[in-house]
Amino acid sequence: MIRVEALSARVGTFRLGPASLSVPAGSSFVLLGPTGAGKTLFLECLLGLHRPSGGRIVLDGVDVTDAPPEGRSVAYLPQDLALFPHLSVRDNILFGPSIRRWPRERWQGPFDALVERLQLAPLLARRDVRTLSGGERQRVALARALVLRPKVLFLDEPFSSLDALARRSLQLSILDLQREAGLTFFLVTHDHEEAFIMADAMAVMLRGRIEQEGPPEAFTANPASLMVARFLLVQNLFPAFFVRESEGLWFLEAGGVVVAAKPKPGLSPRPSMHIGIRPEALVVLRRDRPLAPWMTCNLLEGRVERILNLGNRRYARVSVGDRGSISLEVAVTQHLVQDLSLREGDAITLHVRPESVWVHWENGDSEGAS
Amino acid sequence: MIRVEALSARVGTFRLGPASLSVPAGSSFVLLGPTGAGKTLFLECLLGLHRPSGGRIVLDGVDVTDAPPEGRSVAYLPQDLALFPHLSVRDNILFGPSIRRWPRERWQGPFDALVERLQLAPLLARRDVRTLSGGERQRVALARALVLRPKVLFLDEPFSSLDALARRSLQLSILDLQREAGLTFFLVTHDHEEAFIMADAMAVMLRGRIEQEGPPEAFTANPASLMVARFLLVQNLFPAFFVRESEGLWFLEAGGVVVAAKPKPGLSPRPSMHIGIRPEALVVLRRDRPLAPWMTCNLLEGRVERILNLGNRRYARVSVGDRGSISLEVAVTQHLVQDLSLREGDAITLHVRPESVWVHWENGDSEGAS
Amino acid sequence: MDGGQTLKRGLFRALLVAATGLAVTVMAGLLLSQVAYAGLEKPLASLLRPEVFHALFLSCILATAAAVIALALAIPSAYLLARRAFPGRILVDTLLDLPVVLSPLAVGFSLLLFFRTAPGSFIETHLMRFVFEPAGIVLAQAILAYAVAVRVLKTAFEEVEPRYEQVARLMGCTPFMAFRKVTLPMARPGVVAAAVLGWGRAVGDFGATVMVGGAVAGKTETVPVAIYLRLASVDIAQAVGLMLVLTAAALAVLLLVRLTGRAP
Amino acid sequence: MDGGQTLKRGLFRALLVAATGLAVTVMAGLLLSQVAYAGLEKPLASLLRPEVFHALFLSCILATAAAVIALALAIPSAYLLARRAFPGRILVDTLLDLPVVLSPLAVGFSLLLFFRTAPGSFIETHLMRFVFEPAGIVLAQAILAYAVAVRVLKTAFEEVEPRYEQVARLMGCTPFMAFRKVTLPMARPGVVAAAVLGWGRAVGDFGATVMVGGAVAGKTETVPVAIYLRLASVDIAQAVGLMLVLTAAALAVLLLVRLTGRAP
Repeated sequence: MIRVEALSARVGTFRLGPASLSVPAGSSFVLLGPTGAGKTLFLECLLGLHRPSGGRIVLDGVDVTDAPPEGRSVAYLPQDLALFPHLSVRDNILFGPSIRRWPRERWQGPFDALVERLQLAPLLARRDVRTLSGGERQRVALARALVLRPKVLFLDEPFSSLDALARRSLQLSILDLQREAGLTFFLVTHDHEEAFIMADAMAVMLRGRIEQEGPPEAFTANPASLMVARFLLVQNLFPAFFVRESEGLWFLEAGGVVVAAKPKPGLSPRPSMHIGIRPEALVVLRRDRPLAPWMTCNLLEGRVERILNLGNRRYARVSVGDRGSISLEVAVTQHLVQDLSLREGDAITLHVRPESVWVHWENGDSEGAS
Repeated sequence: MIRVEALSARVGTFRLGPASLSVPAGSSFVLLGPTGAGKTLFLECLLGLHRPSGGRIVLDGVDVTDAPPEGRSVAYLPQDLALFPHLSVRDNILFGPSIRRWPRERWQGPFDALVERLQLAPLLARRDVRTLSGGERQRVALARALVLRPKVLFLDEPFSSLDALARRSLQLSILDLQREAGLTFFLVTHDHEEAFIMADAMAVMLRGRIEQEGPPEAFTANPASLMVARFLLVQNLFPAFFVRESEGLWFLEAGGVVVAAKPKPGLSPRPSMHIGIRPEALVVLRRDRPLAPWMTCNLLEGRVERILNLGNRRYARVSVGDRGSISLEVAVTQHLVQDLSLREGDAITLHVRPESVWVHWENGDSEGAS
Repeated sequence: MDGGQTLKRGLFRALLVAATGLAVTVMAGLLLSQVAYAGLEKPLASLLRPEVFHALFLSCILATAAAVIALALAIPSAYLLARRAFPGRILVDTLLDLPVVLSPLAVGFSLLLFFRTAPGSFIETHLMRFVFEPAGIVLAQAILAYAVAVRVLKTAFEEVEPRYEQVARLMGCTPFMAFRKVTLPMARPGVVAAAVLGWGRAVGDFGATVMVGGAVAGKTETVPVAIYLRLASVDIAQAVGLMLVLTAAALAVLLLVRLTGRAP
Repeated sequence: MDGGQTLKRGLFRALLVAATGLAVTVMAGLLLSQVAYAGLEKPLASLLRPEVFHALFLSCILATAAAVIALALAIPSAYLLARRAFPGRILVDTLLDLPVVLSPLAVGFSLLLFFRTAPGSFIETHLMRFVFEPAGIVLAQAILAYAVAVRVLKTAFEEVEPRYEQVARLMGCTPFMAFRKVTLPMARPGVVAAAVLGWGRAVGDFGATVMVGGAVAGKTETVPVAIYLRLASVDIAQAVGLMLVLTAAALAVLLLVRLTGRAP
């Protein structure tokens, strides 16, 4: 549906690409990256708002690399929504059909369906779109984009102005709409959670390059490089030394702690590497229950430094290794904290499966501390 | 340290208060509320930037209600930081001492300590503060505020421009600094997680009024009103009917499901109420393990509708009750999903402790759907 | 906080208020002086005389023509400057601003000189006469009005986020349609302000008008020129009457611009 | 996309470029005409004559004095308008903008009338003479410069977020110190622009100057007045020489304003 081949562009001294990716029809694709990674520039190339310096863009089988924006038949939901302030809600939604001089019978069907689906009936008569609430504006902008029945919808951080709770419910209802209508989504965001919620497949862009592309699970299981790992995780990443290999496992030492890891196929050991463990991958063992049969290694003795309550979840910061040389962040549940009466200072045992330990070389290029 | 008595103010048609609260010296206090609740106006009254229409403000034992900002001896870290663009990094930090004509021996000590503590040495010579990165700017603004050795620091959403990962580490290191220096923090935010991380005590402000004040745990255990509950939680809040009371528990029915709850003392049952359950308070029972002795009620049979992967945590949406009339969001761990091979469509049993079920009257005033 | 600080704070506020009060007094004094010297009755009565009426009529016609021409050129060039990057844009921008800071007298004199050069006198003799003609006044005033209009319009177009046009393009608009259906209506207060301020600049001009048009009674005698001529012939009541009209026009311009929501 | 659309897109761009090109040609034509008619040599040589030099000197002195007075009043009143809410602010704001849209001729004439009223003639006879004196020209030009300066300064002060002053106050500044240490330095490009544009407005003025100062050779003969007088005596080379000076001043003003980062 969307195929990008070796696309490159530049603005000032910033260079984008060459970047390639492909998005199948009817799926939801997320481009994730930090501010300044070039995501919006990439999107503007796809939309025809910026002229790429090289490469090809194919939409729905048609090469549109040099087509103007109005020749691409795609819809676009920008971050600021850009509802036209001089038009009423109804005229905003019908802007596309009126520009294209569509007869009423052509737009009435999709219009009525969207009004019902997005509960827009009470808003239609509003003269000034600036009086709408944040969520209402989102729905009007969505209807305006979808009334032309596009095959692809490009979204540029469309939820970032909403607060956390409203954002979640809109994300889910838009995803339902996408699945019902068989739309192709291309969403750009810097928000990790949003990426994981919305993506059938995703790509991480760092410094103008696509560093990894695949299903969301691949990113938690196995970041493609240390750079991607650092972008996904600030805690629990440590330099480590290779110790030995046995039974398909590598044993690495970090701060006096030896951790077993199952390396990705094709990676060969080097003396100096990095390991990473997601807070979610660490389990606190309960002394009242027997060890599960697979827990033959990676039993880490530690001490609780601090318990962080984030309201909807908790983290324990646990120091392990010689003189607590390594500080691990561990996701814990309210029940666990209650049942074990976990407090700061308690001694606990952690476990992590070898296949959940990331192993990376230090990249060749000079990376900052993320 | 900070005592506010029946403070009221207005801007246009918006009315703030009367609001009272008190913050002990050396603690970290968070004022949490949605955009437009009046948090910033409240802060501006405390700082002397807005004249209150009534009430008293006492800082460190002195009534400062009518004092100008420069007569309050407090420090302020605004959302946009407001570093002076016409001054170098060093001159920004030393702005306060130079205005007050402090002799060098008075500021040199705190200055050197802050430069070391906040790792500012490499930045001091920078001429243009606009070339600093987001995190660097935060540190410079913090040093500028603290070099005057204030007793109280007011922070207005100071981390909202940082991305999620950088924000967390700055939050924790600022909290360390606060504890070391024995500073009093007064932080205003709309971010739930930030509030829970930073607060020794917090207050929730809605529509210009302080609706609840207390330690963070009190907010997860027991929101003071349905309005606060709706602000803290959009999912898992349902209208319910009172059925009966027995052994100190109330039994309430929502969508065909009967749930036992331990009501707050002093609340008397009404026919029409609301119940709320935090996603974190729901446990998925493992069929391979015996029921814990306390699990005598609130065993809810349901079916998994969807599993949401947010990257660093997961939620299951589970429908329970007659024909799945109620949809509950449940926090699940990666391990649970793996161990039970949980999939969409699976039948599962949930449990929630009666003391973790919130019970509220419908408030007297006409609330919107939050 | 000690008493010295309170005093200083009071002094600062007093200074601000005093400076503003003095300026307001001067401006209000200007307005009142117009009435104080000759009263209202005689000056207003003088406006009914046919030669005065002719000056008013001529001023209106010429200024309106100048404003229309200025706007027709200023809209496209302001849009080009606001939206498109091209080599030499800063040079063009500076050149178009020139008449704002150039003395109107110098603008008029330059035009006069132009019509004495070879291409200028070709136009004069074969196409259309400008020197000492109403057409010349329109040209001079259009240049002054254009410079004002292009500045206001450029700001107005820049204030419309390009995002709106981009969204319109993705819904099927050509660049021209996106301009006509989105940017132009969104910048409407700016367009009105540009027209009104340009007209005001044209109608009040004396320097450029008197240079190009001369002071030919009944032919190139706009209101400012008429004031000058009446004053030279010591007909103060008529001069005051005409000035009241100019002042009323200026106040109307200010009012219109403020009503359309864009301070000049 | 069909060929018709491509054609339309081309036409739109052509229209934009054509309008801008025409405007640029006219402005450039104005500049070139100044040299084309009389060449450069004679006009520049004429600048060395003592009476011309005197006009230049007088213009500089008077415009500089006017700009200084205007700025001294405009800074406090612009700050007051930008920062403080007070009843009648819109009225004051409108009144202070009046000289921008009012014809300079009307400004000068109003001043003339003021000095014929009772308080005006008291000032004239007992304090200081203004009519047909350099002091009157300074007053008239200061009013014109003030109106330009107050607009530019108000925008400049408004662009400095009040947050900066608030932070400064919380670090111990009184309102005046916060203004002097934070707002004024941050608005410096605006202050420079206001000074330069005000000076430009004063130095190029003809209408107000000739009204209040008359055209007394050697006494109230500023450069624009001198151009007018030379032209009346058909000394075109000298008039062109003086106009070149005015044009150079205008270009310098544009350049200075752009260098300080604030388009006029």
